[in-house]
Amino acid sequence: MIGKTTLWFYAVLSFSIIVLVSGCNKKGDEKKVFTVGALHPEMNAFHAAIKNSVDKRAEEKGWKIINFTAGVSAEKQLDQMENLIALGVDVILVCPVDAKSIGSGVKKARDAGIPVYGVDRSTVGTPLNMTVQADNEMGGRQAAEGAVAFLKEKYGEPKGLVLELQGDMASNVAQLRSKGFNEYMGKHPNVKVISKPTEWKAERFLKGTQDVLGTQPVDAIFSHTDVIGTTPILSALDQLGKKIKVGQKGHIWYGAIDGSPTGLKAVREGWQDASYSQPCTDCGIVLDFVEKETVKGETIETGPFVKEGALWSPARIFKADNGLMMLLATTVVTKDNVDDKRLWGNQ
Amino acid sequence: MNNKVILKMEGMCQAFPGVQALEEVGLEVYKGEVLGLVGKNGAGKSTLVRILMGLQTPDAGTITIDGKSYERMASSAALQAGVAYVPQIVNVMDSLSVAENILAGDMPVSRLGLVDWKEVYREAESRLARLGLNLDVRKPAEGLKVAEKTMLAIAKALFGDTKLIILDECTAPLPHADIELLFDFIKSLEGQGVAFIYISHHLEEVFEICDRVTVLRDGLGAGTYQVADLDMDKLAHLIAGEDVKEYERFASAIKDRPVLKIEGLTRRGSYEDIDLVLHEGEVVGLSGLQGCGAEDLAAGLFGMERRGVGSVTINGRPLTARNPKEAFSQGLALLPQDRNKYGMVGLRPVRENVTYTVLDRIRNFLGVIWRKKEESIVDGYIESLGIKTPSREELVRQLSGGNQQKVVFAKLAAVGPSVLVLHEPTTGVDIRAKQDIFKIVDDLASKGSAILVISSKAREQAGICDRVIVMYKGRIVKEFHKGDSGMTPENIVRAIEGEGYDE
Amino acid sequence: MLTINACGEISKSAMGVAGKMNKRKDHLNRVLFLLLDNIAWLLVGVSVVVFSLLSDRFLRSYTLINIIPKVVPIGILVIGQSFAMLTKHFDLSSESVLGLVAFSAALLIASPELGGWGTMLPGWMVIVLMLGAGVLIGMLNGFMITKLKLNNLVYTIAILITLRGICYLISPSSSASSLGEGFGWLGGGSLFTITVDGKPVRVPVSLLFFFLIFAAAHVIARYTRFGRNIYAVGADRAAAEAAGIRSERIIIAVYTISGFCAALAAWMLAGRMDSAAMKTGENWIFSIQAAAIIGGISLKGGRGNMIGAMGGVILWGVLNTGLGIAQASPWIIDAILGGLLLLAVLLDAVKNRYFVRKTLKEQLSQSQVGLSDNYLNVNRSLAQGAK
Amino acid sequence: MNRKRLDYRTFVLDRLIWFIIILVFVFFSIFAHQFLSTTNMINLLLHTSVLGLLVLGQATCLLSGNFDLSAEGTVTLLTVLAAWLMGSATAGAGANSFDSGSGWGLNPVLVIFIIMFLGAGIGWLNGQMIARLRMNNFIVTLAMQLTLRGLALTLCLGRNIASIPEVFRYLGTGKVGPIPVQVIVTLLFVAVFYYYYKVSSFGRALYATGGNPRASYASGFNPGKTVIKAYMISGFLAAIAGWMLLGGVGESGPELGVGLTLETVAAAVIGGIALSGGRGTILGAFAGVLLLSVVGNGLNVMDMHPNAVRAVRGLIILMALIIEAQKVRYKPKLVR
Repeated sequence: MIGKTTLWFYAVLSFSIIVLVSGCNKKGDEKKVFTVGALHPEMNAFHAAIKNSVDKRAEEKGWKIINFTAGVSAEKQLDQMENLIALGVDVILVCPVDAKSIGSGVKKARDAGIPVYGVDRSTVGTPLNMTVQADNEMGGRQAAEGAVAFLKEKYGEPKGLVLELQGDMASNVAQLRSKGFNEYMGKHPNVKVISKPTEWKAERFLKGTQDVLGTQPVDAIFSHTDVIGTTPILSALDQLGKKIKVGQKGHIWYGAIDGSPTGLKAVREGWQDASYSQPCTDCGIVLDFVEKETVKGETIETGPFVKEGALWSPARIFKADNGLMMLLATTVVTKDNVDDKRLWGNQ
Repeated sequence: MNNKVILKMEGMCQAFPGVQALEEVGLEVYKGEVLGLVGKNGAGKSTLVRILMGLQTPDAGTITIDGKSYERMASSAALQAGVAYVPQIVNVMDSLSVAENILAGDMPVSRLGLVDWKEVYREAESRLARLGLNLDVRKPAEGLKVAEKTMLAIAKALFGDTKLIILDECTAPLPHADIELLFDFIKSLEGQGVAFIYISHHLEEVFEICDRVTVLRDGLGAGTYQVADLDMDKLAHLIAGEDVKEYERFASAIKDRPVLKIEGLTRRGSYEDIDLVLHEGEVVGLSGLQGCGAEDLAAGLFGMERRGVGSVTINGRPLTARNPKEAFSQGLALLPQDRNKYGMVGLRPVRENVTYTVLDRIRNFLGVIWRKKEESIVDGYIESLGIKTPSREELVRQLSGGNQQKVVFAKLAAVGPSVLVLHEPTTGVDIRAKQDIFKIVDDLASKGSAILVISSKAREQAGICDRVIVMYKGRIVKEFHKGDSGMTPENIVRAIEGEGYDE
Repeated sequence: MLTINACGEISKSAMGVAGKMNKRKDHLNRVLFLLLDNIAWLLVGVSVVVFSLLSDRFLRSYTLINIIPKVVPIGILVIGQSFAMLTKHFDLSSESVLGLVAFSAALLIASPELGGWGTMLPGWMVIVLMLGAGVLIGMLNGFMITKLKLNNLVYTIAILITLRGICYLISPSSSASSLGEGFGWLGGGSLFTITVDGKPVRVPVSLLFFFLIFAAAHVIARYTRFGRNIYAVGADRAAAEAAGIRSERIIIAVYTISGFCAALAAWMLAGRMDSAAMKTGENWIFSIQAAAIIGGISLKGGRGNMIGAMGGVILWGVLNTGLGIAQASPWIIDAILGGLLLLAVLLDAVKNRYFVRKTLKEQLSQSQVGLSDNYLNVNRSLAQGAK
Repeated sequence: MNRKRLDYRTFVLDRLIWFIIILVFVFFSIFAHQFLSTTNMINLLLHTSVLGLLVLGQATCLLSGNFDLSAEGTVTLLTVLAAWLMGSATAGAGANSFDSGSGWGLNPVLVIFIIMFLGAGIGWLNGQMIARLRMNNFIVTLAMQLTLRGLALTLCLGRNIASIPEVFRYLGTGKVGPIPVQVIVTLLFVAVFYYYYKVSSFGRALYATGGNPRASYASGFNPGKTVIKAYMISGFLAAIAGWMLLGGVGESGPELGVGLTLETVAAAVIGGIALSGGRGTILGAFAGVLLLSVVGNGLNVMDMHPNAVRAVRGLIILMALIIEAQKVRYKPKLVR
């Protein structure tokens, strides 16, 4: 019920707000620093590594950086995109939760005159200025090659049962990893692949492994991530009595993408056959291209991109339907090269 | 007065588990008259009205309103037929304004189909003005006093075409001046052809306002009379009834040792200056109208509510219980009136219900209950109280009313209380079980407990009590002793109605 | 003024003094209640002040204009939820209704490359289908709850899980985007562009729509018979039925409105995001409840109004944007919002208890028992009886 | 009249959930390959363990007439806290440090005691707000869940902490013969609680409070205290469930435990615990968990898409709810 007193109440309230608004807007702009806004989907070790690498490069260049983490919610990420626009950043780096849903946010940033770059993951349907990401398809293919080699050795020919534990299929990273893996497996019709989505959740890695291995004779496991996946998968194998070291009889092949510290540890200890290390500590290289394109106004050439001494080199830059794309090669990590200091999991 | 029949109810029957609430009851109301409907608590008045308003479906009987007969009523049909009901406990929509409470369900709308608030307030004000009331119709109803809420409900009943208004004990919360106001108002409406059914315990009011009176007794009709042909004694006699034989207690084992002593106990707003002594083996009745303070006294003693100022001792030790648990340990037990609400946990078996009060005595240090001990206690009571149950594991709500009451008795008796307060122990209990219950009371008294029976059923009181004390408006106004010639049901009823108490 | 007073003639002078005191106290109470009832708007004011002090970026036109469009879908869900809560019911399923409706609409419109089914229906047809589906689901909920006498909380939880499951089930891919200008105009389009400090700022359609729909909700709640019946059912269902209001119908209608609101919110959200995913709307229900409760919609039913609920929604938006711009961690935002919800429930409980105590006190003070004049009378009558 | 037939029907109605479980079980053993294998049976029991412990707490609260939606928040916070306390490396130790623990490396046994204590403490807080301040139990525990999750995220910075000592993990990974320790522990808890609520005075108080709080007060119980105790039990069990979960998974994360609450409520309701309080048994609630697990595991083994599993589970909960509601309305008619 609105009485007279209530109306007065609203009147006073709105008046004071108006006074405040007019009072505050007079603040002058302080000295301008080039500001980068970065949108992360979540903050596990992998994304923290990416964030650190971007932070480091920005610091080197003397730029300011604002980080937001979306908690795996596409809607929240859109809100945060708007917040970055409101904060008046000069460039936005995004690692989308959902490759398609981020489109409207990207358009809004464009409208406000802010260029958008992709880091680690890209968009679908809406082009970005440029994306720097690991070659996820390559990672998936490398894993498939590893698994097939194992099966060949075991049975003499490529046949058997492989469990693929997928990430969140809303992210284009998981899609690409799955694509690379299954395309290669498609060439070996005798290998049957069972896919279980996990949405990057530890509990579901555990249950998926338990349920499938409890009932079917699985020969190999491929996990989309060893950041979250390795511990629960090994735990499940342990409970099933199937946790056997590499090279021993009855071992189930296990390979995973990312090359996280946990993954490298498992490789070192002989539980994991291979990890496909992503160059996430070098994703910050995107800022070099930002400087080149946005600050200096130069164009970026397509073609191979070589950097001496880097594990991911040579990378390739090409024009994709979602803007310029730079793919960094993934590194196959086995027991032989697991102690390489250049791997991000060892840094 | 014209003789057009507005309402006719014939052969109404209604049974509840264990009780026949109504049996072949009939009723007629003429246009422009006030019909009194009187009877003791549980005589079936409220049930009859609930059936009429479509809040309950009768087992048999027909209702005819204005020549149109109904097998069963729906509440909306009753409203449409022009029957309005002002209940004993007024349901008020607390968060809504006074005006909305009056007009709910039938808000005036403007031509756009939107609620016209100006019209709402105007209409509400005019209805209140017809009652001679001047409330702020824009204020929420939750701030209203109880009396105001009642007036509000009456104002709500004043539809433009209401033919019959049922007033159910509506004067109970009203102060005297407002009762006058209400009566004036009823008389003026009566002149306009509106009929009333007036339910009340206050016999004076019946004589003051009613044209005819229908008496109900234990679910049976006890006839309809012209008020002019009756006097107070006759009516009280009709209400109390004679044909049903009440339990009569002969031997009493009163010892001269006082068990419960109450001195000058006062709780503002509930009771005042209560002095009461209960002796070992004595059964004392406490009677009064609803709201006279007797219930509050029971709740206060038991620690369910604040007790107020004054001294209370049991066996010489002061009663300090602040909650039921402490009351049990200090030797006081209460049988609550509303069995379903306060007495028993219907979803649990008899065994558990009986031992709720004595769990402390039959469990080990881990809280595990000795099953053997428990079963022996329960079996003992099932036998000694004659509880009719298939087994001790039967859920209490499956039992009949009388047996439920016996279970509650068993629960209290298990404590071994020095003082047992019984609040309407025979509500919803059939006649056979009633006799059993009185026998239990008798036994407990002869074993040395002091028993206080709070009830407005005068005949029962006269039958089983050694003394009957009557409260009126929070004070003790009269005391009857067994053996005195004055201790008759009729005299008790009169004292309950407040005879001899003048303001 | 002829009010009912128990004291009668004798204590009239005493009443005068007490009356004055009561009046002052009454005034204080009114101010207190005004504050409690409008706590959401008060907090909006406070947080605006705080955020403008924390960050000079807060009071910019871009920020301010975009506060509300962010919470439009939540706001519409809050309307539906508020109607349900006014009748003392919950509709916890609305986030899943939103998710399912939005996602299936997106699947119907989007091209197969962008995650759709490939039907590529025209936008207007999908909008009609969406709203129809929302109404149907809501009506079904209402029927199940009233006719089968199901517990509304658990029933809507079960529906929440089921619809979300269906959402996951129907997906060829996890999201679909590019739904077309026409479809997205209401949720994501702009009315006109204003220029502030040389920069163009778009004014979104949804900003206007937000106020329009809350105005409509307010009119329904306050100015229609139906709206008042909702309040009556929530305040006291028995009393409402005694007044001839058919409570079951009202409850079914309320769930239908809630379903419709969910579908409308789905349209707005899909338009704003220009896409929908199978996770769209997941875990929103807490924010919706919180916004409604902070907005003064009581859990006890029949209390609260749409203006207050709007305040709750705007507070939600201001906090989200403000804390975001102040670069608070999203986890701290969650914790703050949870704390705020607790505060709101506490206030709700305090308000309800306060009313109970107040009426009790008044009952006592107006009772006839315990007043000295009565005391004299009784003594006299006893004396007479003794004679 | 036909007493024998009535008895037969009530017998079935009272044990409906078990009949449904048997039916579903038979269905899967026919149609799901390898469903009856030993490993899968153990898997099935594994799935019931964490949820089973949580449902004990939820059932306790529901029996007292209140919801506890905060249990999953308690699980999330306590698992993160436990991992954090036991973590030996700090977040700042290396740029990409994986173990963002406290750096204290507390003794696992001590940590177990700490989380149990905190679990009960959170329950106590819930109980105080609900019983003393009379706040709405549903919203209070909901808000508590939000707050606890916020705290968990703030504490772990969104990261997974994987260095869980073996001692701590024993509950989640250990085995006695072929049977996992967690299954034994859960079944033990279920048995103890079932028995204890049946024979103890606390059980009486719980059922009486839920069945009729006023009457329980008038019979000498203290409903407020009973409610507080129920929440403390729920919190305590959530702590143990968290310990078990963390042990089994082997790493803590902000999403550990999310979504368990709805399942516990659903399981309890399916198992015959009335939301109005005072009706149902612990064994029934556990049967509800069993049904959910059998269905989940069976569909998984049948290689149905996980998304379909979700939808089917929702439908089963809905069906069970409707059956339950109709049963309550139908049964009195039989008895009369």
